[in-house]
Amino acid sequence: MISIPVLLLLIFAAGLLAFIAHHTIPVLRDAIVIIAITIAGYIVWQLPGQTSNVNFSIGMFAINWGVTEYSQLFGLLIAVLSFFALIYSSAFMANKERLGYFYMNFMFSIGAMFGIVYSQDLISLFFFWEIMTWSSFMLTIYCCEEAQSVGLKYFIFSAIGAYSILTAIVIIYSGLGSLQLANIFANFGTMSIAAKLAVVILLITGFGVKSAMMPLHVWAPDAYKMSPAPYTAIFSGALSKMGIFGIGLVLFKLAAGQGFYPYVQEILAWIGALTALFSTFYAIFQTDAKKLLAYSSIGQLGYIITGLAIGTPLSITAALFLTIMHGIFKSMLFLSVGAVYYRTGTTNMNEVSGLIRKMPYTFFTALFGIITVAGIPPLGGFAGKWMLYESLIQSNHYFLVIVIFFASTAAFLYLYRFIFSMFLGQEEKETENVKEAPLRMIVPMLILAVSTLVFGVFPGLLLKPISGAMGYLGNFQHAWETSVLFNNWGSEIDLNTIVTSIGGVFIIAWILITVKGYRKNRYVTTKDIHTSGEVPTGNENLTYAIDFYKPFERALGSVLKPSVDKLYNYTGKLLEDSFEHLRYVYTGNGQTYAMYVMGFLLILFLFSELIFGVAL
Amino acid sequence: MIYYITAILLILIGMYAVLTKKNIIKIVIGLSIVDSGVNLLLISIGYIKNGTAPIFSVKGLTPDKMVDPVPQALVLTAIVIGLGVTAVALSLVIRLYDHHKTLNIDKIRKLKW
Amino acid sequence: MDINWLKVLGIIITPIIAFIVGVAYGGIVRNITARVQNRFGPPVVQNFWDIIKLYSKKTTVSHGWMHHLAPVFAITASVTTLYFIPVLRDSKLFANLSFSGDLIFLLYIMVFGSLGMALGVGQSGNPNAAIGVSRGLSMMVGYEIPFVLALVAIMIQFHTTSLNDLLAVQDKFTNWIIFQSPIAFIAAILAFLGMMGYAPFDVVIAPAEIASGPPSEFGGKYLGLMQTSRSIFTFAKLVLFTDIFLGGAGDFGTLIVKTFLLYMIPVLTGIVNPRFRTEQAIRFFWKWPTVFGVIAILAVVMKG
Amino acid sequence: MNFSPVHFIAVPLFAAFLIPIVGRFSKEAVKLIPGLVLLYLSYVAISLYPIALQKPIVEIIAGFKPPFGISLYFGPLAAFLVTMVMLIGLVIWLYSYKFIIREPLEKYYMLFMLVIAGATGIMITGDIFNMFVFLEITSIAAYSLTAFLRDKDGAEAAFKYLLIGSFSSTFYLLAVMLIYANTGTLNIADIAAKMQTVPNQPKIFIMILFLVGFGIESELFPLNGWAPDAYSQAPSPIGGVFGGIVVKASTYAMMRFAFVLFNFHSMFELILVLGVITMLIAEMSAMRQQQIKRMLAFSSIGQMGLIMIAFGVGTDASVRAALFQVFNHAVIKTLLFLAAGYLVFHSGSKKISALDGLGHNKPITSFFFALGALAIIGLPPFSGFWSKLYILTSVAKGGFLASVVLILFSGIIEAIYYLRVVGRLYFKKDVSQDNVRRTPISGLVAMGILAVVILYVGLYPHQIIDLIKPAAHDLVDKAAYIKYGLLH
Repeated sequence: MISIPVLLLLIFAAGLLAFIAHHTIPVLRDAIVIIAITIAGYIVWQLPGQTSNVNFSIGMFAINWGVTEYSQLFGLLIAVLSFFALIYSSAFMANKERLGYFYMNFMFSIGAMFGIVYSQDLISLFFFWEIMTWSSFMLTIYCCEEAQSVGLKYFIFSAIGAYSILTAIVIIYSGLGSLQLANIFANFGTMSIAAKLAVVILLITGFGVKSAMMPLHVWAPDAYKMSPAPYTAIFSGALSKMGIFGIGLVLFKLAAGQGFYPYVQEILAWIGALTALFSTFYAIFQTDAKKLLAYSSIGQLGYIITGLAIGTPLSITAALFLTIMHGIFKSMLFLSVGAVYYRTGTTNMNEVSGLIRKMPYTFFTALFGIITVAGIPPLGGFAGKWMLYESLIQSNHYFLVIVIFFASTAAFLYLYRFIFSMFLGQEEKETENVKEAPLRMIVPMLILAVSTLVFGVFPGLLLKPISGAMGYLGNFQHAWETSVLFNNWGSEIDLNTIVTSIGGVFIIAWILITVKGYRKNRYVTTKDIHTSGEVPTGNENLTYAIDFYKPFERALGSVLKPSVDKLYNYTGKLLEDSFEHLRYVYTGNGQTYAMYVMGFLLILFLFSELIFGVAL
Repeated sequence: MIYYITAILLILIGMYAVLTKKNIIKIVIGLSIVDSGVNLLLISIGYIKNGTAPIFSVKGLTPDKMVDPVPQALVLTAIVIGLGVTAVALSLVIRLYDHHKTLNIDKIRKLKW
Repeated sequence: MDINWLKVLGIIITPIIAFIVGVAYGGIVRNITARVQNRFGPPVVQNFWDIIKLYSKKTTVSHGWMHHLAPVFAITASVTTLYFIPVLRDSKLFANLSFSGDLIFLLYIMVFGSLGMALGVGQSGNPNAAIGVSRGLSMMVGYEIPFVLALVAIMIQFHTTSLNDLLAVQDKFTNWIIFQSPIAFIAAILAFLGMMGYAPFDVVIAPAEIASGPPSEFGGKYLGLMQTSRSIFTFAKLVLFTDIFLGGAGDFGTLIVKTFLLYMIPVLTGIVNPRFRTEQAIRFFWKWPTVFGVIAILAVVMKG
Repeated sequence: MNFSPVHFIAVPLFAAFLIPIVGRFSKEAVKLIPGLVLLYLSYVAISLYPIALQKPIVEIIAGFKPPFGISLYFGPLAAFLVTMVMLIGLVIWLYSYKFIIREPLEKYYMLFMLVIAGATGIMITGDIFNMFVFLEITSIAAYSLTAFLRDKDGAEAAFKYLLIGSFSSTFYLLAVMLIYANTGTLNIADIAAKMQTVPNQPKIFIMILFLVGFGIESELFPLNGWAPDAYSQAPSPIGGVFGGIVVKASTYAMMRFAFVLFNFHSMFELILVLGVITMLIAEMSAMRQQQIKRMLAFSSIGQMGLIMIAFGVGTDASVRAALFQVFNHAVIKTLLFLAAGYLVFHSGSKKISALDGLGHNKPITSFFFALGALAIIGLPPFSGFWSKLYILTSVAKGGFLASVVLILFSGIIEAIYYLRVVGRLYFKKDVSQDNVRRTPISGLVAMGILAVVILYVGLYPHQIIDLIKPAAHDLVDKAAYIKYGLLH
């Protein structure tokens, strides 16, 4: 019973069943999806050893599903994140309306993602790609009326992406006559150089849309903001990785070895780096926590793209490691924002503050999240960042590493703002009665949080499957040990030592400071503070959250002024207006139409030599 | 030859009416004229000067003296159809006049773009 | 499990030495500042008494557990940073853990403390503290750029990311990196000014303006621990720069001389300068220091 | 039982005669007769299908063997299209059962029957003049149906349709005449056999006349001025009839002639270019339409452009793709028109802006509309995806990459305007006051059938492709057509 069709069937059937159950026996709804995803997780885990490829054909297309080490890496990520997100959503979404719709689309997009990673031919890949697109679209517009225009933007960009992919598929098909990945990878070199370049560019564009690569990212912040938190976790954590999945395949299975490969690498690496830099800048000035995280997501994906594009074993390891880590920490962060939203009803960072004492576990998750994002040891983000920098420096991308480092440092700004505005700062009256989120939300968050520590200390746990995936991608090898990382110049970092020393000092200092003069300390409220001699009254709002980084904004000057979003809107409007003029050919006058007909006939007669090669 | 020229002239006259006259009744008339022209053209194909009906039992009638009967059959059908179309057209004209109180085709263009 | 007792010893005494030297430097700096401003400063040991006094004070209020942990984060960062820097060259005792990490790790662990502190002061709810953090983080983005540019220039020049390897390169006076790549040094030292937080880059704490900013809600043992951490951290940074640019030091005498001279750069700059606004500071770092950094890298690349 | 393709023409024609008479006695019978006829014909079509697959059925009328008498050619292609027409017809009848409440009912159903008879006649006749007759039957019935609602706009649309339609029939008749003058026969297969001997000049002349004549009916730009008006003003189910039956019949005729009679390379290229232009202009025009049915009309034209592109490529694979799209478009566009019919009915206005929030009030109808929209955009797992994919691959294989890009570009436009409507249905505040009237069961069942077909074909596309393969072969293989058509 362990095979890919069973897996897909299970997920899609669970989606449908959940939809039906919602309208008949609502109790079963959550149980169905959670049981399904659990079984699916087991199946995914067992897949590599169990199955040979599944072959059948639809029409004239041969369909082939199979497991590779590369797809397994993503498959596991999807399964794990979905599992946690679904458990979380069983509490988060409780009592919301249209849950049948929600769970159905949720499951469909999970199933579609499995389909994408296990597809061994382009037709089924595209098929699932589209299902993923529309199911995620459905969830983007799920929440409210305002989400509609957001959804439309998402859909337009997805359509552009999907059609780029489709065009590439079609070019490949017309060139090679086969859409089996194995055949394509083997024979790609035989196509003409223009076709190859077109395919690579189109595919990267297509996959780039989903991974929010600039300048194709404009849909992401709003779409992430509008989708319900458990789904946002998947959206950013797993779904965006499908773009990475595709870009990886394109780069190493198609582009590698072609004459233009170095240029593609260089350009893509810079796109990734600039994506990281600018999205970080944008993230700094957001007021909505989810939008902030969305921009952060875009930035992190930028690192990953850069890592893939560099194409050295170490950089690919870094990229794939960051892929997994990003999946984990971004889900954590979105889930914790979701928990705040669940209790306070807002994700606006200017509206809530001082939640740390009300929601300590959520804070803890967010804290681990931001430390991981920042790449500060000892949590998991560090290993990825370290490998990325080392690989960039050692492959002579000096300025790239500066840009990346710049982005990464600037990331501290928004990360601090994120956690400060929501959890720290003044406790306010409005949030007085806020309680910690329910257990079913806390537990998934905490498990993910702890996992970042585990992967921070033992990155080898992840590097094992990653090196398998790299083997599939092109025989890339990079030495690693369970908790020791090496760079190409012979340096190494021993994460065990690092973590032991950090942990040791931390714990000793903690004990010292706690034991010293220990007694029952009186907790003072956040109003009871040193304010240069003035005693604040209870009504004064002392929160410093609005325009938190005004000085930084001033320092950046007009860098952020030009907006791609506006450009797109403008272009869109311009196009639509021109369409508007075009349709005036339909004047409404029957006689005019008749003249068109006669005119057309005359043209055909008069220019028949030109058109048909025969003069009349 | 004269038949061909006449027929083509009829078609052109009809087209001219359809394309330039603003009154929809005139347009319908134009359509009828085109129809007639086409029918005339059609029947001219089978026509043979001094020919007669292709009745094989008539003695001494050679095929080169026979008028091709097929175009005639076709024309009969075409005339009937043309009549039908004209009838529908005229009923529509009545309807249009009822609603718009005008027969000027330039004024009857509520549906556009 | 066999324990490397030498390492244990190093781990224990290094922070202590760093603490003593750091605090002493602090006292000396206060004196020098006073002299420049034409007054007598406090005794050199005053800082020790201050810290001891702070430790002995009772703390009865709590601002919450993140606030409680802030100094812990700070001290963890400074001590760990110290552990991963070879204090003396070719010394088994003071190499500590420097073989387990490299420059990039150091760059990151140095942030650890700031982040922890920022979180702690955030919980206190003091707006001045938050303003200070906002300024501090913004400025960090400013000075990290030239600093990293300089480091990258050096890393690619010597094909290593390891401090020990850099030390090994600077085996004699003429091989000091300050002479081998002076432009990188200029970029780094300008960034260093920002890192140390003396004027004109002291907008973060700006005592008269935002009541010392981030530390304003700390007192007693917390402030004591913070001061300790600050002293250790100052020393760690000085040693780091010495190791990178000035060939490290074979013995404590040399180390003291080199670090002290290095320390005087920001101190003396600070005494004679007014304060930059945050955006001015950031702009400053993104102007000349960054240009120097880029030139440094280009120089290395050109050289091949 | 021994069926004959003649039934497809004779039975609905007879029913059309019968209906006004029966109407004097019973309105219910008027409603039932078309359904019975269509059910019967569906049965006939399905039972004839396997026979036609083995060898085309050539039915001789009145005992004259081809090429002399009129013969019917019921090959795999005709079987495929006729079955499709019967399916669409049946669904539209089911829908009309409760939807058409305006008198005169018997006229509506009579005209409906005439359209069915005419369209199937076009598809199965083997005689070029006979085709003219069926073309005219279809057209006249279609003009009248356009004006069926007796309103101001209906008459206007019908008149435009008639005006342009007359051009179509005139050109067609002229072409028939020229063919007869040049080959002396009216049997298509016979003409095809003799066409090689005809010199190029008259051949091109004839071809241009055919192209323009059928181009008008197949909504090619710039010949399609009538289409948006007619679609939008006819009763909603008739929109489905136009999109699914009438237009498809003339497209069939155009393609049959293109492949069998001419086979000029440049003609296919011209069709391809016209297809691209048609598609682009139509989709762009649809973008900012105010009325939902007018938007659907432009979308229909755009889809026809797409079909023409695929035909224009002219390879076996592309013809398959085109036929697949013909089928899908017929099904999906009918569903859209049917759903739009009730949406307009419930909102009380033809405007798109009046549809706000209907998704909450009329969930099932709105769902069908949304499903149709997603399907026509070409999203998997709906049927539209596969045909679009086939078209794209075959067009690319033909070497027309620019067309691929343009198809996808217009696909994006299409997605935008459809989603705008769907968005309005679901994500605006409910403004309609219509809480009393429900969509009748028959309408829902009709739409449900189409929805099921869309999903089924989307999930099991190979089933329909198995039917399309012989159909496409039937269209492309000129020699076989001549051979069977002349009973050799």
